[in-house]
Amino acid sequence: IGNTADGDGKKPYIAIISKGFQQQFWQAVKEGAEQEAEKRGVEITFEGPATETEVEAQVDMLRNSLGRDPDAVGLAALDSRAVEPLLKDAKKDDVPVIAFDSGVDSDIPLTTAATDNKAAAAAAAKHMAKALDGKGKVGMVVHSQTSGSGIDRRDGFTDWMKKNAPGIELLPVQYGAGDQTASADITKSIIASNPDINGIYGSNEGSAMGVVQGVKESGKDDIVTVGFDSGQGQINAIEEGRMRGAITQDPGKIGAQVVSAALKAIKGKKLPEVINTGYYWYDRRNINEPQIQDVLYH
Amino acid sequence: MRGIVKGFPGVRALQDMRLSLAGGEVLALVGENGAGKSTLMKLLSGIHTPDEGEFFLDGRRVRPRDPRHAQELGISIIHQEFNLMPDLTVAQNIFIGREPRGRFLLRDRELNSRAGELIERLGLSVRPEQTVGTLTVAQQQMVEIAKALSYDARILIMDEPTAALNDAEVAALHDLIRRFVQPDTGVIYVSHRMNELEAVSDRITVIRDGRYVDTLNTAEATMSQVITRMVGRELTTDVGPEDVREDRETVLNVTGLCTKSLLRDVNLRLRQGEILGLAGLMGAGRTEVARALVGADPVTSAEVTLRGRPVRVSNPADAAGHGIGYLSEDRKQLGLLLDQDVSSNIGLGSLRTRFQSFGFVRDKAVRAAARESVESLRIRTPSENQLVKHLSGGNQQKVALAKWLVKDCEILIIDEPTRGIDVGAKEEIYRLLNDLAQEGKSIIMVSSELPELLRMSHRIVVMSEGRVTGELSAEEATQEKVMHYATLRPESERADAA
Amino acid sequence: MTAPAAAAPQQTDQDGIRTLVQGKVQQLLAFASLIAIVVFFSFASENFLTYSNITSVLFSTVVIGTLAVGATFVIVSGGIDLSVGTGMSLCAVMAGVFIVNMGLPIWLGVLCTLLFGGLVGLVNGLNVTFLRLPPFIATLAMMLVAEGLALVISGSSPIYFEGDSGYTDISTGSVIPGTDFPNAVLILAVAALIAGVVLNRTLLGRYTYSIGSNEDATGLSGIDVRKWKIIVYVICGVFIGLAGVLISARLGSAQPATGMGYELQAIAAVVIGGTSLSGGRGSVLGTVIGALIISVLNNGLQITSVPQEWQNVILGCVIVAAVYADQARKRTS
Amino acid sequence: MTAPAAAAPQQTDQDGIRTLVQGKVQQLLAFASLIAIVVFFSFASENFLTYSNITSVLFSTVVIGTLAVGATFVIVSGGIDLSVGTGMSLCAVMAGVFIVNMGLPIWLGVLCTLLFGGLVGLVNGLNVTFLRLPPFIATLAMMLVAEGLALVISGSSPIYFEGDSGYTDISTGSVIPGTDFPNAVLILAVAALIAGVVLNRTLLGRYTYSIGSNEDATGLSGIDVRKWKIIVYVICGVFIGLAGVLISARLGSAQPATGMGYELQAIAAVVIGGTSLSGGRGSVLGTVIGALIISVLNNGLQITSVPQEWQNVILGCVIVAAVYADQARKRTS
Ligand SMILES: Nc1ncnc2c1ncn2[C@@H]1O[C@H](COP(=O)(O)OP(=O)(O)OP(=O)(O)O)[C@@H](O)[C@H]1O
Ligand SMILES: Nc1ncnc2c1ncn2[C@@H]1O[C@H](COP(=O)(O)OP(=O)(O)OP(=O)(O)O)[C@@H](O)[C@H]1O
Ligand SMILES: [Mg+2]
Ligand SMILES: [Mg+2]
Repeated sequence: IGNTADGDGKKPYIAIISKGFQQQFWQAVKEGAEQEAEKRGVEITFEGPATETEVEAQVDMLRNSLGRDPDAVGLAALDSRAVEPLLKDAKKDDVPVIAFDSGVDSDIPLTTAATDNKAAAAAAAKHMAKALDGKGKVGMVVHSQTSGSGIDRRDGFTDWMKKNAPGIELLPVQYGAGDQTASADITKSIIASNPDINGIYGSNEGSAMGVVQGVKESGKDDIVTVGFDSGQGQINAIEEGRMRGAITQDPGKIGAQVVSAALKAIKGKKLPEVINTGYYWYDRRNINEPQIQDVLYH
Repeated sequence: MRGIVKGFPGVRALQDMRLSLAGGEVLALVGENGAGKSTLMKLLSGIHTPDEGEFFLDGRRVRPRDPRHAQELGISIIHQEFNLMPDLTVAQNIFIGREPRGRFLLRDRELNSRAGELIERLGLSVRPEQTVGTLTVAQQQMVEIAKALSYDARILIMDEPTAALNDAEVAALHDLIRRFVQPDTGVIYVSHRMNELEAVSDRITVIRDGRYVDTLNTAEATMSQVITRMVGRELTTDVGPEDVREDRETVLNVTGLCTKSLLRDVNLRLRQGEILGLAGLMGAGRTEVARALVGADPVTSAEVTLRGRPVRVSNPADAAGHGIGYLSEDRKQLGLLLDQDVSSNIGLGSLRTRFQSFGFVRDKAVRAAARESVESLRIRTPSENQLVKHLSGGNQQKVALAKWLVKDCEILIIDEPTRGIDVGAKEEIYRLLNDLAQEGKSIIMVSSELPELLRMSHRIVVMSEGRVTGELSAEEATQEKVMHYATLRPESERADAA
Repeated sequence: MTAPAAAAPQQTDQDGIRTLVQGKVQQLLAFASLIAIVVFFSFASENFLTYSNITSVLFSTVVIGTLAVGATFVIVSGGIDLSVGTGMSLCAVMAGVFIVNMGLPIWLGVLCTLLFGGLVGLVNGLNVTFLRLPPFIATLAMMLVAEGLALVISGSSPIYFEGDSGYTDISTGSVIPGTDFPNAVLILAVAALIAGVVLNRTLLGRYTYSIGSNEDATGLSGIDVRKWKIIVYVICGVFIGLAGVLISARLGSAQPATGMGYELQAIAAVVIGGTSLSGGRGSVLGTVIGALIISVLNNGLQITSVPQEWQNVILGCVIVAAVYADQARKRTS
Repeated sequence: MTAPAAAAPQQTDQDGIRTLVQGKVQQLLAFASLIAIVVFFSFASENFLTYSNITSVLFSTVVIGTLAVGATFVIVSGGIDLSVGTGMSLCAVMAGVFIVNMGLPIWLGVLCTLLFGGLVGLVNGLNVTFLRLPPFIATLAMMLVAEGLALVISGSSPIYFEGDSGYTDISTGSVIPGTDFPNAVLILAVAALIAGVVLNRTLLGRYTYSIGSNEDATGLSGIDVRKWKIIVYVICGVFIGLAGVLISARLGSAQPATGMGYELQAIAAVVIGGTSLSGGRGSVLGTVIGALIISVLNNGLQITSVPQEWQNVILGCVIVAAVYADQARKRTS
């Protein structure tokens, strides 16, 4: 049944399950996928659970989308083990699976379009260290202590600092669930308990914006902030000098890659094992360069 | 009004009912429990709408749409079941809907002083800023009365206002009623206390099974005529206590019972097969004694022995374990599961002891027992599956009582057991209580109806202000003696009461 | 709120037969909302009424359904339990600790998890009865504590049930030969059946309704309200434990952070199923129907490819319509 | 639950003075839990009792506090409102639509947002009264609908209040010259004061308590219960709108996906503040204290660098202790 793609003139249909839906990042992935789909004449659906802790909800979504007889599936799994049985079902039905955002711990997906979050976080750490001349106190506001992206962006940051910047003291990690208000309040608590703090890192858009907000409200404008992701608020903050810079991935490209890889898979073409979608550091200096403008989303 | 018909699912509450109230008179409305009195009053006050029939006020046809409309028509009602907001104060309750206020804000000082005046005029023993939830049933009843009187109503409907009151308070209420009645106002007065009809009413309308039976002039009628019309047969009122020999075993002995709020050094002794009456005025502490005995309220000190063995009763479950049962005076809040059916209510207390096997409830047995009670107490209900909240007030009381009669208690403490129950059914209940005593069960009976206490008790203990002020045997007890002790002010440290 | 007849237990008897039939009809009518939704989606999408989608829907009901059945006891008794969601994660983590870390045999690990769930319920029950905390506060506190403990115990990362493929069979395996009908659904069915019988036919169930109807009156009838309330919370806790087992077996791992938000869905299922939050009324069957309504709606909206931002809007409206229709029918019948 | 004295409004009168003083002492004692926590953290960390940290605690109370004050009305009237969280996001988005997209002047945009919040409350009120839905269901549905609509209207991306730096001043600016004391805190203080007066001293407040205390009896006293209940939900809605303005002004943007979960925190603040979920009892002052307890705890635990996974565990335990102590004191006094 899996092959409605060719014969009967019906458009191929790709079901994409992401890790989230409401966040800017996932909206940008969705947009990239939709644009690519339009260009290539395929039909897609894009959905994801409300937060990155809702593993079971994602399993249900994957199950339901398999029920719609897709020609291919794009999946950013919250937990590889949890989707394993369903991936087997997909394989049985000859539905190709394209993984994205983070790898799926299984040999069923034909390829993975992802950013190396650890490396990206390390890059953020490098820029932070540079801004502080390799010494000072640095706080971290991370969006999740359990999700893959949260863990990678935390560990990538701390690992790099420990290895390369002995002069920098890392404060205990605080988690703000990616909520901007909560992250702002946490930032202010960190500043209050460490009045001599020099820099704060926010691990996704909500956390980064919260950090910027908290710093602003506490009036300590000399604290260096670096963040993750983009979004109008962050872009503004960088342009206004309230944020040193941030790492952005290229979500639009991820979305597009998922669709084109899926199409190739439907047509039976060979795919590389990993499609690296890259990450970019952007700050006040390079923000207006075309290749950066291309990857910023808002 | 005439031709009134009102039905509920499975029940025809009223059929071709009629009634007339002249200016300046007090019309008593009597009938058995479930006869339809309250339903009729609810129609008048706009809570229910009649299926058929019409009302006339001063010759004009009216139809009360809702309580507010009825108020506008000059109809004020005291419901049989309290309609009070327990979290609000007395003053707030009385003037609900008519709060004195300025442009934006309420004038609570004025509210309280107006309520204070009213309370003083009515001679109530409450303060305007007391929270109603902390009042006793009798006090709540007085608040209801105050609320109804505070409307400048032309027609005042009182549905069993005295069921929870003492003789003294009843007399005071009758006074109020007489003062209320003007040439252009009237009162409809529902009561099961036959002896007060003579004192307060001008005419008596009798209804039976939702139908109009007859109207008599109080001055010309005898009570037995009324009762015969009510129940449709002659009543024999011959039940009285059998003698209990002095040498019977003492089942329950209480010494030095004190509670934080009221009780001081209460001593009681209950013998096997005895009905012990507990008399006193409103707030004397009878209910507190009862609640303290079953552990419903904390006591500060007490020595309780059960058949000579000292026991500690720290909650009603303990009490039940010792075979002590307690019927509360407040059936709605503390006695019944209103949302559940008759049989669930009757079976509740004895599920564990009588109606289970291996943890499973034997529903057939429960229902059989419930049917038996429905029959013996003449509970008026379409079936034992009717929800209790759909029963008439008196029948609800019977259900509450039936729960304890079904449960085989050695000691039964019953607080106002016949509150709102009609004369006929009262006789049945007296008979049942007597039978229990004959079987050797012991009963403590709290009642505000002195005649009832005098008739039923082997011994009467009288309380005043939280102390026992006197004890009378059946032979020596008279209304006067009881009242003497009840009004005795124990040389109390008034200070610590304050 | 105004519907008397979803009331307490139904009886069978000559006299009671009319009431019984009425009761059944009304439950049937509550069921009707569910049927209407199912029929609608069957027309809307050919993929809806297929064997595999039906199993999908049932499977996705399992966790919420289990929690909701447990919460039914508490809610009928007039309480509430906000700790079912994070409590479930904590139990899942404990299952991981028992089976993976301590290496207990699966059956023993599961048993220990259920007992641990009971312990969570016991703490709730003690807080509600002896400390006399409002159930909302007591279980809110437990919700926070369980959320934290799940992270502490698991070290904030999932515990995988790798070697024990037998464990995942608890949810995803199938005892019905020749099918892939998930065991989890059968387990929920059996658990709900037992819960239904307990709530309807036993002393415990009767007291649960009584306490919910009028706690004071029940106490004055000589019933040890505290004891029974504690038992009710413990039962709910055991269901929390069961849900923890079922979800971790389904996912193949104990996810320490996944439970938050389930409590609201579970309570919603209970209330949609006709149980009154003020206690004294409700049924396990209603709860199961309520949970099914939620998961059928979720599934149907996803399968008919309604844009995700509209799904919640529609979900909200349909819930209003379904509950309203259910109540209106009850009022008129 | 058993404490009569958190009861309805207190009066001043010769006779009532004792009651009044008692009442105040008890409110003071509820306050005592808060003080105890503050004192503890002052010793635990020298950075706690600084001007800047105190302002940041107060600032972090604003949103939850505003929602909780609104929810107090609904809860005192015997209802519940689960839609305050996502409703707030929806209102924030609407503020963006009014001010950014439609270019209304700020004051008008804010006014429209408050009215829109009132509209959300109105729908809740109508569902509760005319459709006779249980408040839990009606507002749960609104929670879902608002969550969806916020995404739909905003196109799932934040709306930034770019040019209008005046808008963010609503929250982060300071009208007190020479300080940076945030306006948002003052706005909450004024709103809470007005709410307190309304609940204590006006007809509306009186009827709110009355309905929560005994809805039927209130109706039988000739009061139009439906009308007042609708007004109560509308008031709560206006506070939802205010919270939407305050949060979007603080963040400089309307975040469509941020509100879920706030409802539980708001209700928790109300209940910790001594308002009974069964209605009829409670106070705005209590709610504000409840909200402060939550945010002081959050801040204090963060500032003393308690590992985050333990923070919730401790938070849960402290809530139990605080509410228990509060109740025990009320019982004995
Ligand atoms: N809401 C209702 N639903 C069903 N039946 C009802 C309802 N209200 C009253 N009834 C029935 O109507 C009949 C008349 O009840 P009503 O309360 O008028 O009696 P009553 O004369 O006031 O009795 P009592 O002396 O016990 O107060 C009773 O049989 C009662 O069961
Ligand atoms: N929960 C309570 N809180 C405060 N005071 C109470 C409470 N219950 C009773 N009281 C007070 O205790 C006193 C004794 O009440 P109790 O009910 O024992 O009297 P009683 O003799 O049964 O009188 P009756 O029932 O006729 O009012 C009353 O003055 C009452 O105000
Ligand atoms: Mg009556
Ligand atoms: Mg009494």
